[in-house]
Amino acid sequence: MPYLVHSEEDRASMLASIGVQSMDDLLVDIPQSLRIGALELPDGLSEHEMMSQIASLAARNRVFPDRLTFRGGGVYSRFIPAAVAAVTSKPEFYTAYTPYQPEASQGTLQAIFEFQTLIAELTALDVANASLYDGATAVAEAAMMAHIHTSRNEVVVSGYLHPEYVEVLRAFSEGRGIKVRKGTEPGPKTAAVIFQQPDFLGLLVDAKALTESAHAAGALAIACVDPISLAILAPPGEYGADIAVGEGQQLGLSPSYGGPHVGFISCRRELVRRLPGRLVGTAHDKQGRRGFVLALSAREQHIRREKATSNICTNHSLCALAASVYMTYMGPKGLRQVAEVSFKRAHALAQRLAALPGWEPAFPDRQFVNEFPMRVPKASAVVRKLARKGILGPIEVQRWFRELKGVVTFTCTEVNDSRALDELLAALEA
Amino acid sequence: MPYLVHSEEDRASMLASIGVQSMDDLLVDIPQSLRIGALELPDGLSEHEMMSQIASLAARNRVFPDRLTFRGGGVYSRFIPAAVAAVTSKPEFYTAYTPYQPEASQGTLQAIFEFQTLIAELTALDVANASLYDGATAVAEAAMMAHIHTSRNEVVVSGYLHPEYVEVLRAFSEGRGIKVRKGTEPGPKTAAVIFQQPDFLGLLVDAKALTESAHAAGALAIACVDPISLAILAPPGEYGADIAVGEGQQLGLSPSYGGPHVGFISCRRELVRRLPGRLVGTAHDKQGRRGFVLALSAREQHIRREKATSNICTNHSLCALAASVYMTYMGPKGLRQVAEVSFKRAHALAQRLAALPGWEPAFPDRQFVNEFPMRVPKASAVVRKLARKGILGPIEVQRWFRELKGVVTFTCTEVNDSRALDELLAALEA
Amino acid sequence: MTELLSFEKSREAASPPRLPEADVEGPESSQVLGSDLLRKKAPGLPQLSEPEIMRHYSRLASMNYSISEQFYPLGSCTMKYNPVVNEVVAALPGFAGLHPYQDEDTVQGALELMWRLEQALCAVVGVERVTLQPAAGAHGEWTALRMISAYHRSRGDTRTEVLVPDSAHGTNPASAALSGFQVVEVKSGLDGRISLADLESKLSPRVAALMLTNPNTLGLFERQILDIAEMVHATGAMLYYDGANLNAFMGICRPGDMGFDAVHMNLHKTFTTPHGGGGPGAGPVGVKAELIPFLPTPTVERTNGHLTLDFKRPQSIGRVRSFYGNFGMLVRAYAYIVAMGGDGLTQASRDAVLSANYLRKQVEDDLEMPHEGPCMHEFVASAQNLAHEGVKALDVAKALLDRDFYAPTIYFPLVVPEAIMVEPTETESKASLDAFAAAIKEIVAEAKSNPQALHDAPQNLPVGRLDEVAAARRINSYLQGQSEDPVLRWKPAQK
Amino acid sequence: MTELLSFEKSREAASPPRLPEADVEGPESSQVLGSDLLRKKAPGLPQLSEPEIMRHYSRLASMNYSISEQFYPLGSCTMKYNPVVNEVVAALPGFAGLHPYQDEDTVQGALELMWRLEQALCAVVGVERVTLQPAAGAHGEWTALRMISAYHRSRGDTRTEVLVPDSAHGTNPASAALSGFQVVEVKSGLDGRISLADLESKLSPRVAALMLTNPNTLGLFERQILDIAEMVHATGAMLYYDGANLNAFMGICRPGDMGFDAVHMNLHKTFTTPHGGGGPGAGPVGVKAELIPFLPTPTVERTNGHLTLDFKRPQSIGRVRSFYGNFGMLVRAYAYIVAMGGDGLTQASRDAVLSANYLRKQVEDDLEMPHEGPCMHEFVASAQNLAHEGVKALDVAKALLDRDFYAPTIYFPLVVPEAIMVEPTETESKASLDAFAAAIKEIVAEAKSNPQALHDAPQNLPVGRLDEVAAARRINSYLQGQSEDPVLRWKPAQK
Ligand SMILES: Cc1ncc(COP(=O)(O)O)c(C=O)c1O
Ligand SMILES: Cc1ncc(COP(=O)(O)O)c(C=O)c1O
Repeated sequence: MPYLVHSEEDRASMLASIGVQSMDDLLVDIPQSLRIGALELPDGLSEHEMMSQIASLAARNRVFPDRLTFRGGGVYSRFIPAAVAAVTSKPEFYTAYTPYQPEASQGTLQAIFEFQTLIAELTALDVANASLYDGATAVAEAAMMAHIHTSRNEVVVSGYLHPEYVEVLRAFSEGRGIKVRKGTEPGPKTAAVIFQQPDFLGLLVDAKALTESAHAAGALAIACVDPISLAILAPPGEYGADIAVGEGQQLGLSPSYGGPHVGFISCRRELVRRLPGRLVGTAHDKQGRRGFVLALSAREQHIRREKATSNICTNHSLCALAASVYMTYMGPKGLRQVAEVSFKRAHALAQRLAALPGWEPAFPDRQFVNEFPMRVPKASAVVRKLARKGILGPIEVQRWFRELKGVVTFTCTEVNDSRALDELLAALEA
Repeated sequence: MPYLVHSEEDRASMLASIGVQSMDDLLVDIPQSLRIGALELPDGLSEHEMMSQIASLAARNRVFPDRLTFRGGGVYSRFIPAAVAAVTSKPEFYTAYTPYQPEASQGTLQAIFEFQTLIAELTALDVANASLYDGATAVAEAAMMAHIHTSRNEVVVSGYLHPEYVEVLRAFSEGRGIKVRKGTEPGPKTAAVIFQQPDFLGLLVDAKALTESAHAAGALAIACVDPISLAILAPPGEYGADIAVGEGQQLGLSPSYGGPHVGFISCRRELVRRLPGRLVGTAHDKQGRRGFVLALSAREQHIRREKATSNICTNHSLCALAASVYMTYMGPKGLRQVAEVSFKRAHALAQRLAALPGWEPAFPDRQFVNEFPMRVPKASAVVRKLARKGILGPIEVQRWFRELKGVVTFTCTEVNDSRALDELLAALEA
Repeated sequence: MTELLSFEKSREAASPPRLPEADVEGPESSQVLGSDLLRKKAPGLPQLSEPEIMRHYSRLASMNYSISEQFYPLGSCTMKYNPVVNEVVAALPGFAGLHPYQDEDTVQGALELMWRLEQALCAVVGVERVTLQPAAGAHGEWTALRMISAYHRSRGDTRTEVLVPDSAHGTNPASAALSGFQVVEVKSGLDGRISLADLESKLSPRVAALMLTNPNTLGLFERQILDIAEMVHATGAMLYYDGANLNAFMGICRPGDMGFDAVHMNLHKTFTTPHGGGGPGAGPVGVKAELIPFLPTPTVERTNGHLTLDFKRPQSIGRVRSFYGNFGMLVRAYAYIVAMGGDGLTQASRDAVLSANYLRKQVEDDLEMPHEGPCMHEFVASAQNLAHEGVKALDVAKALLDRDFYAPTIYFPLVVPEAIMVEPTETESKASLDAFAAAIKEIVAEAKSNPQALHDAPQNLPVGRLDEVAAARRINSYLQGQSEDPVLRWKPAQK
Repeated sequence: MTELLSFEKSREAASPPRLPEADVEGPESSQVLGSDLLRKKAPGLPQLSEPEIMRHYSRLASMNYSISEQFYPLGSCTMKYNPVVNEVVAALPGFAGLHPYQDEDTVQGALELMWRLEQALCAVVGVERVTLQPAAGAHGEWTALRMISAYHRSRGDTRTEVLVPDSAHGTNPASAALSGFQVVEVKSGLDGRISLADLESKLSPRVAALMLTNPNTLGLFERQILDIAEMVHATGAMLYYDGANLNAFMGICRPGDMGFDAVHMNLHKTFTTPHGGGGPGAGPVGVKAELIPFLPTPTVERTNGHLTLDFKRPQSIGRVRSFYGNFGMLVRAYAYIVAMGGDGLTQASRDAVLSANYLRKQVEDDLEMPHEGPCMHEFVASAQNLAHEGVKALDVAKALLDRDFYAPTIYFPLVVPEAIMVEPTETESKASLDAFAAAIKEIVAEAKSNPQALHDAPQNLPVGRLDEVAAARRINSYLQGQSEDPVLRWKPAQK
């Protein structure tokens, strides 16, 4: 059978050296009443047949070409250098476990240490952790940090934070008995003000003002950021936010129907002890050689148990590795070019769309980077029409925000070349 | 620029430490009259743009699904275990050079040693080499071996040897002044009788008789074999052939429009010194540890120069590695099953095709394994019709053999499932 | 061999990668955005060329031990062979290229796969529905506890405690705490099983659930699981199954039949999705009927062949992450299940148990075996017999690294002093188990003959034993503002 | 760490892989074929499970040095970075899935790529047509010589000799001999260039061609190449260019302009297709007008956008291999050229020359430099200065291996005693060149202080220096029937 190693001979000789007659002698502790005859599953298949069966499922999905994908909402089509998969497909990385034995895991540990540094640099904060599951849980974990740090029981969500992030935040908060309030005005009970920059609609918020009002109320400011936009936009550290979180999918990860992606979190020095999850730091051996180890584990579940800062154990290391390769490939200049190209194309597109009869910017006086909301006639019809033309059109945000009837958000990145924009316009005008 | 490492700063400092002003000082030996302004090539592209440009070329090719590919003629669609690419895509294998430094190349050397053993076992001969370019050049190299060994100047090609192999054999032979004669009767000048089992049409020849007649004439017998058929068919060693050669594409290599594939060659002990190309053998270090080294290099061009057994230097190691993984994955039982399934399906198909009006076996009294010739009405029309239905139909062999007007060869392997056979028949009956 | 940090190799003047130009008329960000919106100081990402980057990561990779090259008997982690074909399957454009907000009609294949995977997992653990949303085991534990508390609340029954055995994994109490429960510890008896007497004494109407893994973290099957279930249910509490040890009995018995009401599974353990040096994994949660209303949204529903995502679930605990789970990992796990089939999964568990008992037998004279066998898929030994030579479990672990084996889990479970927790899995050959046993014998012999050699291990790795205490001290002085070296990140010297 | 052979791990009883069943009515081979057609004894392939196989090859891989992890300054081999994206491009189903006998209309993209690659190579080396058929450099050499001899024959001119410099690579004389020519050696002068006097003396109406590489294998540009060309052409002979050293001057000058009539290129050197531990490569041959009629069949032709394969070439030398060349490697090389562009290729050669001269400078006080610089893309040093310590080039090479560098080419070219031939290529950073230079200094110092240490190198690799002489002796006794151990393959002990 596939992936099994023992031959019947091996099994017999192993039973013999254990000194038992049969497998049943090894399963004696399992009450007979619990034994099942067999699993209600079909027998296994050859690799060839398995592949064709699953490939036929893949074939039942419709894949829109990157260049004709104008849909974002938290997951974006971007150019991914081949270097990323070339690294993450190395079995030495992807078939290792969490690096419990540092001397035999220096590759993983150093890679994580570099990821922590990259995120800290990108967000301009002091320390980042080894990764979290995704952007949504990162927001929730940040809220937990604020709750513990301030011992206050409310978090204020300002503006259009990704609706799914809000849902996850609520689920986490309920457990800890934290109140999630939408609004802008923090009060004396407020542990943190949480905002997204740019927000779910692509709009830029006044991060500085929000941060100051949070601080004025003795609350922390938690900024949920788009990592690529940070090549252009002021990073949380520059406007004084205490914690930065975000979704790292754009840093070299494929959409993959929503996962696995990677959440990141970084914070000011004062909050480091509250960070959830793994942290890697430098250490030295007897000969003074530098190496890397899991650090500050006293925060974590395997030591602290119910008093841990979080329950997270397995995180998203390999996705963080992908993000590290991506950021290292781009460097500051490359990342900036990716951001600027996306910015320029999105603004060009916005202008051309606004010229369509009946189309208008949904928030004319608000700025954006490369995702933006338009108010359009017959939104659903527009999206369906584009799909027929092989274009993955904008998102109808009314699904989440009743007040935004007829509003759709378009996204543009470096993969939507100018011909792709023309095709989109042609399809809309047709 | 992509793949370049030096920054302008690096370049300046390197020039400085060399002690020259500019690059031109390093190019002084090149006559000015030879200098060109620039290459007549477009400037480079980003990886993203390069990929889309080349992907659009790939998109201009039509790929027929494996299961609907019934075309063979030397290149076959077979199930390739994922293990093959997982091994050959390891940079430690694919970015190494020919293992000139054995201590730092044990991975490549042991893999080749295993390949040599696998081929020797498969062909039931004493020793195999590290690989050759392809089946065609393998036939030619074998002929050169026979020529040198017997100091005779003629080779006899019996039956339907792959026409392209014959062409290559002629090109090689011309250089050495060897006569290539088609026929079955070796004479006193004959260095070797060369036959293919099964032959280009898929037909089985009487390898034993051909071998004996060759030996009777003091010539060598060279068998060109299909490696997978050897799970069923008597191997060259069993019927006394002196040299076995063949094309290894079926052992885990994709069709890839004809290459790279891999040629193999094995021979009896007496001929080992005549073998072309690399040979790997065992050796030991001071501590008595076993290792692997390039052996018998005294035969080769880098030592023997014009007296070498061949001019081959770079061979097809990585393809040989793929073949080794494939054969090791299959093992004797797996290889046999692949061969038997192909045999059974091909015979089932032959029977069903023979039932079509006007269709008949081209050689009713000849046996085959999984490729077979049919005589059909309007051959070209049949092939075109199948193509319209998305099926890659048989080969019209008339292209090479005028006498075989209306004859086409079908191939069946483990990837042509029974539904695929039904689809083929349906398309033909339609 | 060690490797500089990418940051240490970076050169200001290095040219950036070639990237597409905008090739449209449009403004620069600086022309549109106000200065307080704009970044002042560019992020200090490294500046390297592609060849340097690939060399860098290739060298880092070579500094790792991994299942691909080493026996990796890390107890409780089920480090079994990761089928290479699953990587190919997950990378199919038909899966990897899907946007999570595509319309349902364009992702029927993906939804069908999720639905089939749910069915298969139901069959393996004996539950009625499974949510594929949780990203890992701990996430699944917490998700299940959220459902359990919602269930109790829905019945106007407020329960504040969760029982956790002393042998439980740290994520259990942490997950319980994170969902607002007080954690009450239940003791293990001398036979390594949970003490029914102690359980009895801790059970009360305040108890929402008992979290249990079976076989427990000592690798021992909880013989009295049916009695335990009865006791727990009798008080109106629920029984939660930590699926980390599911590899012990697929096709032999099922948590659902044992009385567990909620079950998490680690697809990155039992179902071979690669662990990636610390994730991503996937921690689906299966539930019995009473808990179905509380499943996270959306669920995947199938009505005569057509698949939909059901968001309208009034009693749902809501979302536990964005989108639908770690889809790429779900694809791999499903591919594994299809290839193995019911017959293969059953044989896998039988072989896992066989290998563990075989290896246990090989080393039982060399290390202490605190509990009687047979074990299930793993066993916990103790290095206490080496105490008077001053040799600890840690020394044994490092000595194993020097012999080209990864180390077992050590110092867990906490109930066994100097614990060495060994899980061979079904995908290690007898030859490799024998080699490991031989290494243990050699090390135990060395403990007697030359203990210092063990304290000095490892010698054959890029670095020797690293001083974590000194590291912690340096971190503290940074956190207390006494030093500017964060230790947890690189900083340019000049800074 | 060493690794057993797959054959040594094999177990008779191991179960074979799951494979498709025939699922059709049909006969077994044994029911149809006569017994003398059937195999009697099954081939002795190893019997292992997939996890064992993957472990096996993963461990073998880790025993290799490769460009991906080590500086690989193997002179004459141009071991530059192999772009990872090229592996992706070559694996596109639209290329990898093509059958060579598909009708031309269904492979227009493939033919277009071959045509564009031909155009690009023509532009780089300055010729009129290129055949992409040859599988490697030596194959290309031989193909070119076949064309040259056909050319002479077509003019009723039978020429029997080919001139080859004493510094030439072994494949040059071998290829000449294989195409039926007598090889006449031309001496190099003291300046490392070909001696015009000696060339003069060897030229005659019998000479069909002079084979030359430029820069020559000493890394020196043949300053008098134009005079050489004139001399050669004056006698009616042709000038052949061995393109192994093309990396020295792309975009700077062109062999065609130097007077070469035929040019082979190693795509696995200059154009970054990976060398695969010994191939596959690709050795296209470019020719001037006079040789076009003799190109191998088929050629790729393009008439207003439509591409065809031209098989009707009456004067062609025929086929040199099956199908159309190592297509997969052609795709990679084309991807490299498109990404680099004319500007990139030019800078690549300039950097290659810069790096060679820089590294030469760093080690010129440590090793002997038999010839004056500047060099082009590589340089040849000599270890003769270490002779009186009894240290040879081989010792230096092995000592480099211990320091995590692959070794330069040694003992080639033959004209330099104790030759150490170093080709850094443009894709190694200054830091890595400096590290290599430091290692050389350290080794040279050790040669003086402790030569034995160098004789004992390597120490840090899976095996120490292997005794090739003893191996050769064992092979001989096998070939002479005095032993049954073939040495060149594994055989079961019992046999
Ligand atoms: C017994 C047990 N429970 C829970 C977990 C947590 O699973 P994860 O790491 O996937 O969050 C683990 C993982 O090590 C475990 O061994
Ligand atoms: C100078 C020179 N010529 C010819 C060759 C032969 O090329 P190939 O190995 O591709 O046959 C080489 C390869 O090492 C070489 O260095």
